[in-house]
Amino acid sequence: MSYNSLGARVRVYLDNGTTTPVAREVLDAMLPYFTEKFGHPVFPYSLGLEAAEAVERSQRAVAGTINAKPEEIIFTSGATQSNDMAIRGVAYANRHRGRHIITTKVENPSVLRVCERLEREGFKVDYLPVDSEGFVDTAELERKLTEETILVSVANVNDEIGTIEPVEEIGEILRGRREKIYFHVNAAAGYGKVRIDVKKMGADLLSLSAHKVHGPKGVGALFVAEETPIEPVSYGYISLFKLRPGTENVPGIVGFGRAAELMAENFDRDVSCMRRLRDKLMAGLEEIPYTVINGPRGDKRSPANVSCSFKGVEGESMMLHLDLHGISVATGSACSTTKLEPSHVLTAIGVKAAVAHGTIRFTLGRYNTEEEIDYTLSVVPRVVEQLRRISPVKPEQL
Amino acid sequence: MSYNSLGARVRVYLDNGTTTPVAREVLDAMLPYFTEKFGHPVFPYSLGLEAAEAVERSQRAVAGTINAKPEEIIFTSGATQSNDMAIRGVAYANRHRGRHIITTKVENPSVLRVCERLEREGFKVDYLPVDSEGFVDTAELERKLTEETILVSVANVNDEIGTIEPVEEIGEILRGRREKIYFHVNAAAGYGKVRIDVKKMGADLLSLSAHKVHGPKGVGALFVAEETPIEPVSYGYISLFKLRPGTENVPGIVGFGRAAELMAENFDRDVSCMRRLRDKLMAGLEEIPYTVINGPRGDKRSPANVSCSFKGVEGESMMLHLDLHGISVATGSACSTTKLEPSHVLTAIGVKAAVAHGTIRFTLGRYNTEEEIDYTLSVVPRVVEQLRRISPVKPEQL
Amino acid sequence: MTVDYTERGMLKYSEKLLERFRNPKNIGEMENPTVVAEEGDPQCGDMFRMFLKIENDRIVDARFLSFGCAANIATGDVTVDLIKGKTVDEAEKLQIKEIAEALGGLPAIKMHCAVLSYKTLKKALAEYRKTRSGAGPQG
Amino acid sequence: MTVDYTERGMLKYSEKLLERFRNPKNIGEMENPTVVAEEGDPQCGDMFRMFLKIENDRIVDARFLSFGCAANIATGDVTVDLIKGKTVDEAEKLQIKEIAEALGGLPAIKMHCAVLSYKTLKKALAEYRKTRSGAGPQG
Ligand SMILES: Cc1ncc(COP(=O)(O)O)c(C=O)c1O
Ligand SMILES: Cc1ncc(COP(=O)(O)O)c(C=O)c1O
Repeated sequence: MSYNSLGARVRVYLDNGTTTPVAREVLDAMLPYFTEKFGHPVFPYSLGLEAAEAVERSQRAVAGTINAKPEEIIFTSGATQSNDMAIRGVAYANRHRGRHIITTKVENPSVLRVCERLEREGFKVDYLPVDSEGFVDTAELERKLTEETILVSVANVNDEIGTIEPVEEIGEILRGRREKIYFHVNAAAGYGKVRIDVKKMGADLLSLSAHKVHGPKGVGALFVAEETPIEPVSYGYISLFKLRPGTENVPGIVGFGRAAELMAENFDRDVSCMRRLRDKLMAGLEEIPYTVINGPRGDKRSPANVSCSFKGVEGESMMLHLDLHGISVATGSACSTTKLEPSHVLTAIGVKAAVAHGTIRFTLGRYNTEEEIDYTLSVVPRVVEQLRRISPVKPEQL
Repeated sequence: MSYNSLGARVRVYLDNGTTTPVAREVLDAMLPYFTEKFGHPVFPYSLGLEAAEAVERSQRAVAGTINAKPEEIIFTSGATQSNDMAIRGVAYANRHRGRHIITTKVENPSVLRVCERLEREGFKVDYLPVDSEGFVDTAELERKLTEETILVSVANVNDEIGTIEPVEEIGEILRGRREKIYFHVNAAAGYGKVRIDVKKMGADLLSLSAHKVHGPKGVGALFVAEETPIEPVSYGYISLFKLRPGTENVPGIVGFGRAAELMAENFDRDVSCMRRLRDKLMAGLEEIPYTVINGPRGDKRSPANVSCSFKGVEGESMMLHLDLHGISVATGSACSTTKLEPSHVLTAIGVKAAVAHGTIRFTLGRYNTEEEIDYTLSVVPRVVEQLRRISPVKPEQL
Repeated sequence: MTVDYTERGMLKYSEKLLERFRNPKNIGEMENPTVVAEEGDPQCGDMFRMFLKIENDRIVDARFLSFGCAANIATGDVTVDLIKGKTVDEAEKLQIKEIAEALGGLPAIKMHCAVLSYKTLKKALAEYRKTRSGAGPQG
Repeated sequence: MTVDYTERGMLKYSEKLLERFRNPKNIGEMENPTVVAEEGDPQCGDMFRMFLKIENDRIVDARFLSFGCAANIATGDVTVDLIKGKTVDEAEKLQIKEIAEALGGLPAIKMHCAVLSYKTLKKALAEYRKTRSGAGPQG
């Protein structure tokens, strides 16, 4: 709870897709590992073994939430590092078989930037189109597959517009091929929102991030199925599984483990609660004139995501005005980027640039309440109206 | 405090060179950033700005301890990542000018493994020899410099035997060259033990790790002097200074900042206290027959390091026996490695393999006390005697 | 959202700018302006409309509408403040950096907002000159 | 210290092994052993000396000395236990994996310790056979 700039003691955090507050239970689990159980997990004396056991407990906890084996979990500094390790690691290890990679136009920049890097290194990358709700075109995927294809990377949930992608179907398609094609799923936005089963998905690699599920920042995980050929992309001291060198962030990993357990324990309740709040928020926002919901509805949409374009309003101004009312949200406005281009995801689903600039993303977490949604719905229409009043752009013209 | 396996309530932690307990003040500084000030530092709403300001405060704090500018500090996941980013980053960015790198035989594996990687990629790396106390041969450095040399990497303090290397002299030599040769200093073991001034050293890059100075694990820093050409070695979302992508570990960074401040505030007291304990410990250990101190003495040795070889005794057994008495130390015994080779540092200073296997490293931190040293000195001789009694190897024969 | 912020702190606004954003003084339509000018494009995410009331070659009132970010609103507001009460000749001398300075500086990636409000002003003043010259000397 | 541990947990010993390490039962010199054998090399960081007292082809007592890690001490101790009271023929049948199993398993990188204690035993038994055959049948 903090005071907002209007002096009101309100804080409605609706940007859980960007990062989340650490759960009290998670912090409590972490605390001893800073000051008492502070050993280095590679050392076989008691303090070190205690730390190693804690890390292994977290491996088991995280593995349990995605139907993997504990040894298949490598802890990283976040999903960004997981994605880089997965995509470049598999690309390098399999380049002798082929240099073709397939991903989509709506991936997170942490995937796209790595793919662009690989293009500069001589790989060929195809970026699959999506439909107007953000669903990946699986028929196009089948057409693009060649003998040279070594890797497909798709997020199970789109972080901007909440589309739940047909990853199981994609896994099925890939399994049907004669040559092994590795399948990487970036599940940073989907973790805790949809059930994840690496076996059902046919995923060989899967990226997770703790700070999206009420765990700490600076910790992520990469699932690498046994026998997956993968090269390290960084080098140094102590290489765990020879892939991710450096002293492990033990308290962070313990926090991730606890966050994973809590996520699993509360999954059904959290998801149904988020879905209820999502639908309420979405319905309320749609009553504002000239407002468009981006992405699909119902079961095919992340229970945590509401993406909304308010025509005639600019997103950054909107975000900052909502902040003045104590409400934290994200914007897809280009005004916040160096490139000054609208979000690549909104562009991919066909939202016109002028509309995309007025996009706000509301994302829910475990701790949001109905009152917060009520409050938000009391504020947003006023802010939209206020900004439209000062705007030279008429919503009806967009 | 915990119970050791003998049931005694004693815990003497003398492995601060491996990792340290987080200082109470550091943990207190971090706590709000988990649950209240949990914003993402790239977002310009109040929660995000608050996080960004905290990160910048840490940048200033860390910069202040090494005479750098705040903008020259990049936070990483640890010194391992800092070393990889620095060495490969500068190597790749300057490969058009030359492909020759110089380092030493006694660097940390986090430097050596990166250099070996670069050798596989076509770079030529020279590993400078050291004398019997571990001092780098600067005359040999001068002889090895060529027109092709682009980078020199030397640790300011050796992490195994505590040798304080002549980095300022090396910086001076490099400054005297016509062509710019970049100078990287791995200061992970030297931070908080010797004064660091990147200007005086002539360092273009310098690596630090929080968990060696009572900060949290999973956070480090890389100093990169302005104008240093450097390429990223990892890719993804949100690239800070375009070098280190991924969500920043805000609480960890806050902790590092506070640890840096505490380190600076307590520097004189800590160093003189560690030096006193070091000398007391060293003197006491030397009274044990057939015991050799590795590395130099006095001002040229890290105040925190005592490296000792007990002839006729094997290090891992020694380490585990001391652990039973509640004393945590590290060993250079090969028995703890996959390679089954003695420490490369001990080999480089000419310690015979049979003696190297009996090496124990005691490393001090801010929180060690005189009583702990007294206790240690009451235990070690007994354990050495006990192990010598069961050993077929006679110390006098080594 | 997953826009590529290149650097943390890239969007750190000055207190002055935020104050202008929160409480712009000169925003809104104007009845019977002497000239109206528009610059920018909603496609690009920012647009200004500026209204000037000019009497005897002096800007007696000015207002603006903005579709844009916080920096956009604040630069528009301060630009209008800087020229109100000035003669057209004086207003023409306004420089982009004066706009940024009056806001206590602008983040590098937001300089284009100052440029846009400057261009809108220039367009309005040019428009005024054109109508004046068409109507012959006045006042 | 900066040895290259390849993996966390690589040195996790079983409770059985640690108990043997902490309280080995069979360690120490032996007065008047029938045979003594040595294997290993302090250069390589591990070495055994094994003493056997053999009466009527039966190992009535056995002890050992160890320069080595915890696994080394524990494998020596358990090897000696496994053959004590056995005949020489029975002792010869001992297998490396029995040693590891008796300790509740060994970390992969420590299997060489079981091999070393096995080799020391083999050497001692061979030595015994040699002296016996030299001295002619006895008992
Ligand atoms: C879909 C997706 N992938 C990757 C990331 C990056 O994760 P991290 O912040 O752990 O590096 C995010 C978070 O922004 C995300 O939403
Ligand atoms: C000299 C030296 N360099 C690098 C490292 C690695 O640092 P980190 O654990 O932060 O990756 C260490 C720590 O073991 C060290 O002592």
